[in-house]
Amino acid sequence: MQTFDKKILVIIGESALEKFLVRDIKPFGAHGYTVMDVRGGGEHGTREADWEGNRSIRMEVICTTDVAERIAEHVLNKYCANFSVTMFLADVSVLRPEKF
Amino acid sequence: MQTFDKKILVIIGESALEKFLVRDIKPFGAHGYTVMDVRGGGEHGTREADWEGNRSIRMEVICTTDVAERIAEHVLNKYCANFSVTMFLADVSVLRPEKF
Amino acid sequence: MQTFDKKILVIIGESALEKFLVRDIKPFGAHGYTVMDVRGGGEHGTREADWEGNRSIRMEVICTTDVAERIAEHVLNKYCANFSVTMFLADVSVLRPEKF
Amino acid sequence: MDPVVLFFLLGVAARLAKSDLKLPEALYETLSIYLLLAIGLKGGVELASQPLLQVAPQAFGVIIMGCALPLLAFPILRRLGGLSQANAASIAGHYGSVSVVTFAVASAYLSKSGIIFESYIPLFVALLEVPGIVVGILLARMNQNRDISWGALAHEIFLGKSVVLLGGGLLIGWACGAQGINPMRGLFFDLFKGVLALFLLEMGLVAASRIADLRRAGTFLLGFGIIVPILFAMIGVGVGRAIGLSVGGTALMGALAASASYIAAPAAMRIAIPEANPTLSIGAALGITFPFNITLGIPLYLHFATWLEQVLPR
Amino acid sequence: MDPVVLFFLLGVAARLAKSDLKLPEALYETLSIYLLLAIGLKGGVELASQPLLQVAPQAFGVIIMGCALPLLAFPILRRLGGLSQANAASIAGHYGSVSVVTFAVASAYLSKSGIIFESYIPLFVALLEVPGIVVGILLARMNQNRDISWGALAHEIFLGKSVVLLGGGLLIGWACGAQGINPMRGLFFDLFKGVLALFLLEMGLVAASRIADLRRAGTFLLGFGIIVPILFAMIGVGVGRAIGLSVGGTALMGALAASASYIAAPAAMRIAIPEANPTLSIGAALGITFPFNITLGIPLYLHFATWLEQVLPR
Amino acid sequence: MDPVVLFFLLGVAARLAKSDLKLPEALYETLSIYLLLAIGLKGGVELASQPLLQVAPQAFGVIIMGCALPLLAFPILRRLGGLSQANAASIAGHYGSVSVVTFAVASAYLSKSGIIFESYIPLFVALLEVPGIVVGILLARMNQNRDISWGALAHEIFLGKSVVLLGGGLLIGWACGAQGINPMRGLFFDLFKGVLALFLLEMGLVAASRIADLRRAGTFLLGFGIIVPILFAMIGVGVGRAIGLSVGGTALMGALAASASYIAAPAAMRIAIPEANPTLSIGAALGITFPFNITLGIPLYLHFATWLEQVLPR
Ligand SMILES: Nc1ncnc2c1ncn2[C@@H]1O[C@H](COP(=O)(O)O)[C@@H](O)[C@H]1O
Ligand SMILES: Nc1ncnc2c1ncn2[C@@H]1O[C@H](COP(=O)(O)O)[C@@H](O)[C@H]1O
Ligand SMILES: Nc1ncnc2c1ncn2[C@@H]1O[C@H](COP(=O)(O)O)[C@@H](O)[C@H]1O
Ligand code: NA
Ligand code: NA
Ligand code: NA
Repeated sequence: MQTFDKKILVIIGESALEKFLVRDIKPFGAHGYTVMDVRGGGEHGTREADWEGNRSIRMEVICTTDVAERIAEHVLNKYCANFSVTMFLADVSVLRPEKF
Repeated sequence: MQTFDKKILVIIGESALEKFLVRDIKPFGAHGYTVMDVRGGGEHGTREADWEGNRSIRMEVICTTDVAERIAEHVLNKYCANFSVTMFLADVSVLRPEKF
Repeated sequence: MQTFDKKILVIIGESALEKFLVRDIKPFGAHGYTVMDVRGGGEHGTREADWEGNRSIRMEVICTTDVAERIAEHVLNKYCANFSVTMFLADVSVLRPEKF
Repeated sequence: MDPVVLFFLLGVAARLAKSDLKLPEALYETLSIYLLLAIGLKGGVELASQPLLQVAPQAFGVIIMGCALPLLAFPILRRLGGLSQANAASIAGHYGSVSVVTFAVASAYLSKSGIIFESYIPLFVALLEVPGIVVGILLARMNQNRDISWGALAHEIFLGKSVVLLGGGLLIGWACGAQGINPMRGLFFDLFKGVLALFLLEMGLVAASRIADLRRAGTFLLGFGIIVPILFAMIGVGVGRAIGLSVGGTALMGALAASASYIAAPAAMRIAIPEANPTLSIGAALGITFPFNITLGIPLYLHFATWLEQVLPR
Repeated sequence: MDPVVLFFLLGVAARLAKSDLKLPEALYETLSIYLLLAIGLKGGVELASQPLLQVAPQAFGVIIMGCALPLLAFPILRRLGGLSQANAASIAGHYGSVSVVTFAVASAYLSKSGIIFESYIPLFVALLEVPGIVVGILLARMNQNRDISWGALAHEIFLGKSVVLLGGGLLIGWACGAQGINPMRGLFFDLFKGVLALFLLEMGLVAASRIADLRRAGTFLLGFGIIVPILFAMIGVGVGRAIGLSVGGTALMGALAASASYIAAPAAMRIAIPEANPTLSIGAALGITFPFNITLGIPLYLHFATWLEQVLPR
Repeated sequence: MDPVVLFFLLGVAARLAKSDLKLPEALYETLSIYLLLAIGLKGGVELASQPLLQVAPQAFGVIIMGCALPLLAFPILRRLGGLSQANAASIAGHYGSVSVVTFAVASAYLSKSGIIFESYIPLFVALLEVPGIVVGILLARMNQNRDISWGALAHEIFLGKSVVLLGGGLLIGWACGAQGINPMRGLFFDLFKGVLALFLLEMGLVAASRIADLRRAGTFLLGFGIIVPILFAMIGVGVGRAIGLSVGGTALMGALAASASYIAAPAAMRIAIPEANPTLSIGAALGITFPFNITLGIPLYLHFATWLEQVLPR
């Protein structure tokens, strides 16, 4: 079965960022995204999702390396200074390259 | 620590598919699966999980490359024509190879 | 864009383990973690999250290979004998290496 | 206008204004489970004090109607709408089935207007859910050599959330009667109107986004979603009268016929007719017909019923 | 049969028929939080109007029973069942503790039958939750040189959801009395029966799947899950009578003794006796004993109580 | 002490004792949606029976107060607290706005004490939510050449959950009046006190963890979170009296002025002043001020109001 190499960019951060991330990624060439509600902890303390201000989301975007890196850089510059955000990239392979 | 290479197959799609995917993967040799509720957007528009018909799930199956590819192909042929589905594969390593 | 190689350790298991895992990982040098609620099935049967005793979580920890392996070994020895647990490791790249 | 409808409009307004307001998934789920159970229980309790033999023929007429409606909708969708067989069949199935919440709003409207109706009509709601869906599926499979796995389908249709809860509620209510259910009044009866309002707030949020989807899907369905319910309402009113219901009951039959299912049908159709595009059926049912019915439709259908009563007194 | 039990059967039927019906996790969680709080509050309010000095000795007797029951269950599980020490101890702990919902169904049954009982018995429910679990853990650790971290365990046991909510409710109800709680009646008292019904619907879904698990686990536990509750009920009835409870209260003590914990015990045991297989304990407690108790058990235990009253009048 | 406060303390205790007790996110969300809607509806119903022309000038005075309070808080935070402009402005905004639940507890306290108050005051709650936030944002932007995208901000502020639900409830209640809302009393009015108690249980869990956060953040805010509310309460009492409210209404104005927003403000500030550290504002508002107000503050503010009435009779 033929597969094609893509990148997955995972952004974990405050729920308040969700709508901005959804809005921001498209112009960089992302064709889609998936979001889930999570909880966790890191440098900025634990975020247990026990009330509005304490919720976190995890967004994953499957795209080309180039798009992934440009989105990552954008998020780093625009949000990471003031918001709790964690990002990582990983290699994935897909069956329908045109989709991503 | 010795680790063993496996594949992870991630299938993101409409919640309506969950029970069918759970049923379908076993015969291909998958030993287990994990499902979570997600929301997202893609070619078929945004699925915000705001009512029954609008929910999405994300299933991950850790298995051998061979099993992963056969499941992926099955899903592609059986569901991708009519359902919103996104799939990708990635390399993972595990400690207990017999488990997957 | 410069990226740095790290590992992601994913631990899927019974919800009862969550607080112990959160407690255990720090001493091994993990700087953070992300947890989400999941359901699934494997050798120990299906866990449909339909009541307290039947819930599962999925924890991911981004860290160095060394930390990941030591946590994985710890979990394997301490919990896998008596609890439903699935673990895998994968390669990821991050922008802020000092964070993980 | 009934307050519950204002909650719907609040939801629509909030969504159109892009408010962050969002009801938790679990709440939506809980409210719909509650409404299905409560309506079933109420109907069952009333049914318990009815001679079944008198209700049976009425029920039969109702089922006939449920089978006929999609057969009328299908050609309209196919010919006038130029929709594919799958899409036409799926939409026909949605409109052949019924919306439990539209029924709830209609009953609230009648009660508010002081119009009495046969209190066992929830039985008809339950009976009307399934036939439309089955006929819709048959229309999709028509002249296709692909055969249907009726077992799986029956499962989808009869064991879906709404049939189980509505039917289960009916049975329990019928088995226990008013007195047995009495200790549960506090939850299932006294809170009903408020829960309905809350659910309509959520439905407003949902419906508003569906309209957006639909706009992309062309204008035919916008017309279909308003005109066909009116036509169906006339049929429903006629049937209601034919089976000897009161004016109120007749109006409710009109509202039921005019309503389109958005719980049972979408779930069943997604499995039974996967090649149909759910955006179309849901867009029309939730985005057009549901809002039209609960705001303008229901009063109109009551007019039909009262008019029929005048021109054709018993 | 009490309507609430019909909701349980509806859930069982839906699950066995593989219906898609599924209550949201958050709803299950919410309903159990509500039930624990409401039962606690109710008991506390009643306790406020009791001379504590009269209740104290009864409470003492109740705690003794809670410690004794697992000691009786353990050898049965070990010898007759041939279960490992860990499994036997864990199951003994589940059956030594109590099921709050079984208690609620039992009280509903008595009220429905017009039988009065000591309204402060929820205090005994709270008192009975813990001892069985503690003894179960001790049984698991017996003749093992591995030492127990009692701190962590006490935390698991006393700070678990059910003890905190039931105990907290008792305290608040006791502190505020009937009048203080009055403005909350609407939520905590008037809705109680309906919420119980909804919860039992969910429990039906859950229990049905547990039976499936259990079938794999052999037949001994099927018998154990029915016979031991009956034996325990006799003991409970005896104790109830011994501490001078009314016939109703005595029957409730029987139901409590017969019931097996499915909230406090599973959570605590999973941590304290991880080597025990939860499928066994839960399968028996939820899959066999709970359904048996709320359907056939409770009426039977009331018979025990009335019979004892006759053969041994005060 | 009002029972609802005991629920809060139960939550605090459970959390400090590291209990596993955790209310589902969806329940927290649902309870706050309910409270906002119910308070809005109640106020709207009362407003419907008021001559708006008489309320208008009062409303105007209330809004003035809402704008003034953050201007008073800001220099204290900046000078005495030595906080950054962003943090000082954000916290000032939180304290300029109001806490709907504090208002609910205060009204419950007054009713319990048999003190009447203007029943349309929920209108003032809605009016007080926004101005403080707007002024807070302006304070953050002051002498910064970075310009503000007011469109986006207005959206955040006016279309946030709490404004939409509180305002929407007010409008619906006002439009339908007591009679129209009556069928919904069961849900929105009869359950209110109980739901408030449940929500306070959750708030207790949340507040307890916030204190922990705050401890790391230094001691100034601990003092600020108690002293400033008392000062603001005096101002609120004065304003209440100035606009001619009864003693009860005056006390409520004190409680509103003293309260700090933990729904509307945090959401808006996170977007509008991202450089501000939410741990500080939330830690103070939820961890210090909220607990202080509902336990000691409210009775104190009532004293202020009654004292003012005595020294300065009408
Ligand atoms: N090392 C890590 N591994 C996994 N998730 C992390 C890690 N560090 C932080 N996170 C997640 O990212 C969120 C924000 O991280 P931080 O800004 O470091 O507090 C946390 O609440 C976690 O959910
Ligand atoms: N590029 C992408 N990255 C991550 N998730 C995606 C992507 N495209 C689609 N998805 C997910 O897959 C679902 C179905 O995708 P689609 O069929 O493209 O609408 C969407 O609702 C998203 O949750
Ligand atoms: N092959 C697999 N792929 C993905 N998730 C798995 C797999 N096997 C097990 N799991 C997850 O790990 C949990 C415990 O696994 P087990 O101990 O095998 O029952 C299951 O409930 C699943 O959620
Ligand atoms: Na219809
Ligand atoms: Na027991
Ligand atoms: Na204030």
